[in-house]
Amino acid sequence: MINVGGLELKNPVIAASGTFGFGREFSEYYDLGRLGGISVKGLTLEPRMGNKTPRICETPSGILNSVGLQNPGVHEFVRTEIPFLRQFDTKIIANIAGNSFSDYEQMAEILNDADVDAIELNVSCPNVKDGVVFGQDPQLLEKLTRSVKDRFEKPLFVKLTPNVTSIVDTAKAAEAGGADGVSLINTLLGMAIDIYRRRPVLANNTGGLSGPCVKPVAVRMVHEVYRNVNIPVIGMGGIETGEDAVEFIIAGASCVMVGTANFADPLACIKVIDGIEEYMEKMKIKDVRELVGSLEFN
Amino acid sequence: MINVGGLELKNPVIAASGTFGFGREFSEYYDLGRLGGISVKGLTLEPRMGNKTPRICETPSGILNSVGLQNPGVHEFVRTEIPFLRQFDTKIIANIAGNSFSDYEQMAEILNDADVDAIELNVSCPNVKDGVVFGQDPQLLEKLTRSVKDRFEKPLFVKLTPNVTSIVDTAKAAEAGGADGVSLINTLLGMAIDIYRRRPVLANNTGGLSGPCVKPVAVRMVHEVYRNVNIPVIGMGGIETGEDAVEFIIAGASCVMVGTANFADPLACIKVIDGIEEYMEKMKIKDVRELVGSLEFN
Amino acid sequence: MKTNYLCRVEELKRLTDTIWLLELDASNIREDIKPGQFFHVKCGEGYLRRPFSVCDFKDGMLRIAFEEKGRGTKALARVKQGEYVDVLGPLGNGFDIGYDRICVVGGGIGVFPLLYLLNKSEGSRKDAVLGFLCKDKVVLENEFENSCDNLVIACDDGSYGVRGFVTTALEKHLEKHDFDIVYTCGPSIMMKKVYEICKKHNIPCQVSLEERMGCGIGACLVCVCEVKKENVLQNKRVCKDGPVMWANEVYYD
Amino acid sequence: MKTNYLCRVEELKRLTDTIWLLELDASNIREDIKPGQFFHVKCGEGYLRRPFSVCDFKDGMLRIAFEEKGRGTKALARVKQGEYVDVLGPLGNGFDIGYDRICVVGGGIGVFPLLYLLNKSEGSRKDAVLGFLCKDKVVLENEFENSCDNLVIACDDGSYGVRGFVTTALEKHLEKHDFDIVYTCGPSIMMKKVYEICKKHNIPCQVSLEERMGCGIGACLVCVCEVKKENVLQNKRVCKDGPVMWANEVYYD
Ligand SMILES: Cc1cc2nc3c(=O)[nH]c(=O)nc-3n(C[C@H](O)[C@H](O)[C@H](O)COP(=O)(O)OP(=O)(O)OC[C@H]3O[C@@H](n4cnc5c(N)ncnc54)[C@H](O)[C@@H]3O)c2cc1C
Ligand SMILES: Cc1cc2nc3c(=O)[nH]c(=O)nc-3n(C[C@H](O)[C@H](O)[C@H](O)COP(=O)(O)OP(=O)(O)OC[C@H]3O[C@@H](n4cnc5c(N)ncnc54)[C@H](O)[C@@H]3O)c2cc1C
Ligand SMILES: Cc1cc2nc3c(=O)[nH]c(=O)nc-3n(C[C@H](O)[C@H](O)[C@H](O)COP(=O)(O)O)c2cc1C
Ligand SMILES: Cc1cc2nc3c(=O)[nH]c(=O)nc-3n(C[C@H](O)[C@H](O)[C@H](O)COP(=O)(O)O)c2cc1C
Ligand code: FES
Ligand code: FES
Repeated sequence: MINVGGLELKNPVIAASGTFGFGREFSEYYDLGRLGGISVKGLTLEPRMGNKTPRICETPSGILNSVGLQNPGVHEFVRTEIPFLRQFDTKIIANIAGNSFSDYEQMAEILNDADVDAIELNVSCPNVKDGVVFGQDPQLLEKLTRSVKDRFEKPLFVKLTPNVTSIVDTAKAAEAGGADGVSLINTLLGMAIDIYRRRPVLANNTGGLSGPCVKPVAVRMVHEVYRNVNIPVIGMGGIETGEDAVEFIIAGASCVMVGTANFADPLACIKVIDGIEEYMEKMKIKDVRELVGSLEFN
Repeated sequence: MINVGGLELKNPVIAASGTFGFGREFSEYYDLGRLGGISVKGLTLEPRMGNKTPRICETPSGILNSVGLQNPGVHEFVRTEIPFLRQFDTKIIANIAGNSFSDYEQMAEILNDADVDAIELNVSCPNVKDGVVFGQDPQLLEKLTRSVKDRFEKPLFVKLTPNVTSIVDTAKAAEAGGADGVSLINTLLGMAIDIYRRRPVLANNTGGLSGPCVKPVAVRMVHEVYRNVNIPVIGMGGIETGEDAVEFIIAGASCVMVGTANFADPLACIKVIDGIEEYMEKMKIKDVRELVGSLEFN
Repeated sequence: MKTNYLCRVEELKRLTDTIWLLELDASNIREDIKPGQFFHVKCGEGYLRRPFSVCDFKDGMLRIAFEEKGRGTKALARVKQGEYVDVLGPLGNGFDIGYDRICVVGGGIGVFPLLYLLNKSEGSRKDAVLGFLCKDKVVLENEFENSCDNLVIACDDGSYGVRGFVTTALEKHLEKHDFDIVYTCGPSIMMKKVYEICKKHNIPCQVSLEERMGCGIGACLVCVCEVKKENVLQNKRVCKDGPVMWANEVYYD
Repeated sequence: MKTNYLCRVEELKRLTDTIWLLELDASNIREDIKPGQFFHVKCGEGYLRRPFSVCDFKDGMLRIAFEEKGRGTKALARVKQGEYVDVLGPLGNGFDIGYDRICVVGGGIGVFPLLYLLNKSEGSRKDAVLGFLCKDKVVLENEFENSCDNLVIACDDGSYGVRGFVTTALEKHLEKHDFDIVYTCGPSIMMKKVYEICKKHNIPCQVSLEERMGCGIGACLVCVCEVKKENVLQNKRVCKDGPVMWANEVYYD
């Protein structure tokens, strides 16, 4: 068992939010009980239809997406998705997004009364009132984290955006606000243009970059944050194999999330779990916790 | 001819700094006079040996590098490299880096008396005194830009780092400081770990990410900056083909730079020039200037 | 449990300058494959899989016809006999079969899933109205000839079959023949027109949609289309709830 | 003007479990190819080219021997006869030839450039001392046999040839024979030892270095090594100023 900020995981691999729905489709491919946990599709207070299509675009070694938080709303999640997920012996992490303090606070209260194991705070959305993105402003982020923490008793993770000058600053803000851990990275803001139509490929114009292309940036950020905060770090960004996961763990991640890789291979999470095991056997490492943050600089 | 902030280019393709040396090696592959311009290897006031090796590491669709500004110093550049480059009918852009205002100012004065066509200010280095990176602090950047502009009469471009929360803020700072244009993006800070040695692959631990993997981020930033400043934008980041270059131009770049692609193909710049021509013929566009910033949002 | 499959390439045939027919040994696929379903195929180049409809499936041999367009299909057009292709599927909801008199209407590369549909349909009358840009683009004519009772081919430029759009040919065809259902696949603008023609003739119509996909299995929500059911607008996933939909729900007014 | 070349694959032979010999039709390469020079090769997978020494070049046939290790070499080990490989070169500075009595000392995959060096050398005595981990790793024995006057093979584990490190074998060899130059290529620690042995015997020594490369042509400065010339420490580019260097300049003290 790995303890990540109070959340007990059977292994260090969690399905990343937005790439795994509520697990239903993947449950046709393997027993979801094999996963450390599932971070569900980003939830909002009210149901959302999301953005127009195309919502995806392939890029060199990655993708841009702009789903726009299509989801059935937190109430429907509690009503129909939690009971489904509870059939499996895995942890349920509710990924929540809002445009105001009040959005987040209400969701935290609803989820506090619901059967989830943790909250992951998606702070890549702009605060409608201030216009700034919550995750890009340390002060705002600290306040937001605290007010969610005050309303939710179980572990709270803050998911950091990489679109900042210093991710250490926002990680520290989350820590100061009482977060039990930080998860990173969310997607990098990007754009692709159809040069024959002279318009962005995505209907939403810009989108979030993910997949192997972002891995070097993600590993660097995970390590920076690991060195500078005292709460656990959940690492992600381009993980496809056990080796990739081990890279994040050595950099400082207590556990990892697997996102875009699920698209190319529905069994990706399982392969990552098995790959970590193989590495540990080969290297004669008994406990994955020995690896966490074991990086030494040259 | 394309006028980019006072610099007249025969075509919109410039070799990017640090990937092209001082042109000597590539002159064995084609006539450098075919290029719009050459941004030379980053110069410092004194010669520098650079970092230890390994200085490069392959990543998905890109590379990490940490050359560490190995260069013969600005004096040697003036003495031996300018005369060499002047044999070719192309523009010489001196890319300069420093750790203090004084470094930059002295180089600007030396180059003002030398036969270069423009300066490109590399501001990704930390200011030794303040510890912050020049290019991440708009106020510092504006001041630096102004003090170089005061000492250098020809066009001055500021090369922006993508490792910021808002590249519009630093672009505006460069504009306010008197820059004749901005070039972007420099490399994204990243890291790769050798999981069998549990050490970073690069001797310098972290490095700069470049190549096709960064293109979506670069295109997005070029467009953001184009919309928000009134000086020309020089676009780069992962350009390999004429189509890639056109994507940047439609996003708002007046001209482009080709960097890492020179490694995989020494003729990359020529192929980009030809590829832009082909696109223009196919689309019946007479003048590349019609394309600049012609993007329409969905 | 579902999984992806590695299927051996038996043959890769060039049908036109840009269209290829890939024949895979799919005897390891135990699931039933319904007309209108698709496979999500790893193409060597490119990070994402590419969706392709089942063009035919018989005796363990899976046929996929595809157009060489971008990165992925260019790589797929280079696979060699004996190599293995990683396919995920069969995916999605297929066509509703069991109608007696059916007519399939296809445009361009939209004709592919209609061949398997005809092969799996057992009604008293099976007609096909297919449209192509020009003679050089006509594909699988013999196969369609063998799989239906009445084949009409239209070419926009009149270089083969009847001159004009497939929708014009369909209008003429429906004046003379009656059907219990029309199935259509092709460019969106064509399918919409087909639906309008069907509406005029009071024939139910199913369409097979295209949308860019991520996972292909219903989890990521990148492939949605808006449909109107009982007057409520909702997002349906082309990969899981489709690709086949009822035309009146897609082209609601 | 220099350029890259597309060379047809004539054959790809497996030499050991991990070592391959690639034979390319390089008749389109007009430049002279010197021993010790290398080609920078596109490998299908991977963004950067990979550097490989010339193992042999004769009658327009370029031979490259390589070990299958990571992404790039794995892809290269899958090329098929008749396909084309994109090679850039010949690059770098080769070995100084023209000495009368020469000895080449190679370790593992470091032996490859030494074969071509022997083939292009015309002195009165050409010896080769080659070291491998074990019998299964011994490669190109016949070729070396044919190309030199005296071949000593050492295996670390004694499973073939003389037992022990190649450097021990060299020490013994130098006790009995005198040479005008020693050329060496292999792991850095081995080459350093070879140099020290040569120093003791007062024989000039050239080494062929390895370093991760970007451009391969001297422009990007990622492949540097420190050398000491006339007491001044300076960075030399392995790709352009090397890969062959004078051992005393690399292993300065
Ligand atoms: C359900 C379904 C069934 C299909 N069946 C067939 C078929 O039987 N034969 C056939 O030739 N084509 C079919 N297509 C279209 C086919 O998927 C695309 O032509 C193909 O994905 C293009 O890939 P590429 O690498 O050549 O293009 P690229 O432009 O390199 O592709 C880039 C990305 O865009 C996606 N994309 C590009 N065009 C389309 C498109 N028209 N539809 C969906 N995604 C697209 C790709 O999948 C990829 O993710 C089908 C599409 C769908 C959705
Ligand atoms: C001048 C020179 C000549 C060489 N000649 C030969 C030869 O004849 N036969 C042979 O088997 N090998 C030779 N090598 C080593 C060979 O280049 C590497 O084994 C190869 O690049 C590994 O590529 P990969 O894709 O398998 O490994 P990966 O680990 O996937 O490569 C990742 C990156 O690291 C670089 N890299 C990895 N190992 C090395 C290395 N040892 N040296 C330089 N770069 C490396 C790769 O080029 C690539 O850029 C030579 C190296 C140099 C510098
Ligand atoms: C299609 C898609 C949808 C996503 N939706 C969410 C979301 O709702 N909430 C969230 O916090 N992150 C979301 N993400 C980000 C991922 O959880 C993850 O942080 C990111 O993709 C980097 O990891 P990866 O490279 O493994 O995909 C989404 C990513 C993708 C590709
Ligand atoms: C090996 C290497 C060295 C570089 N050195 C410099 C430099 O000295 N000065 C500078 O401004 N940018 C430098 N760059 C950044 C490039 O000029 C360019 O901004 C970046 O690589 C993105 O473009 P690309 O993806 O086309 O390479 C360097 C890049 C590489 C790969
Ligand atoms: S492609 Fe993922 S839901 Fe349809
Ligand atoms: S690899 Fe670029 S200088 Fe040697």
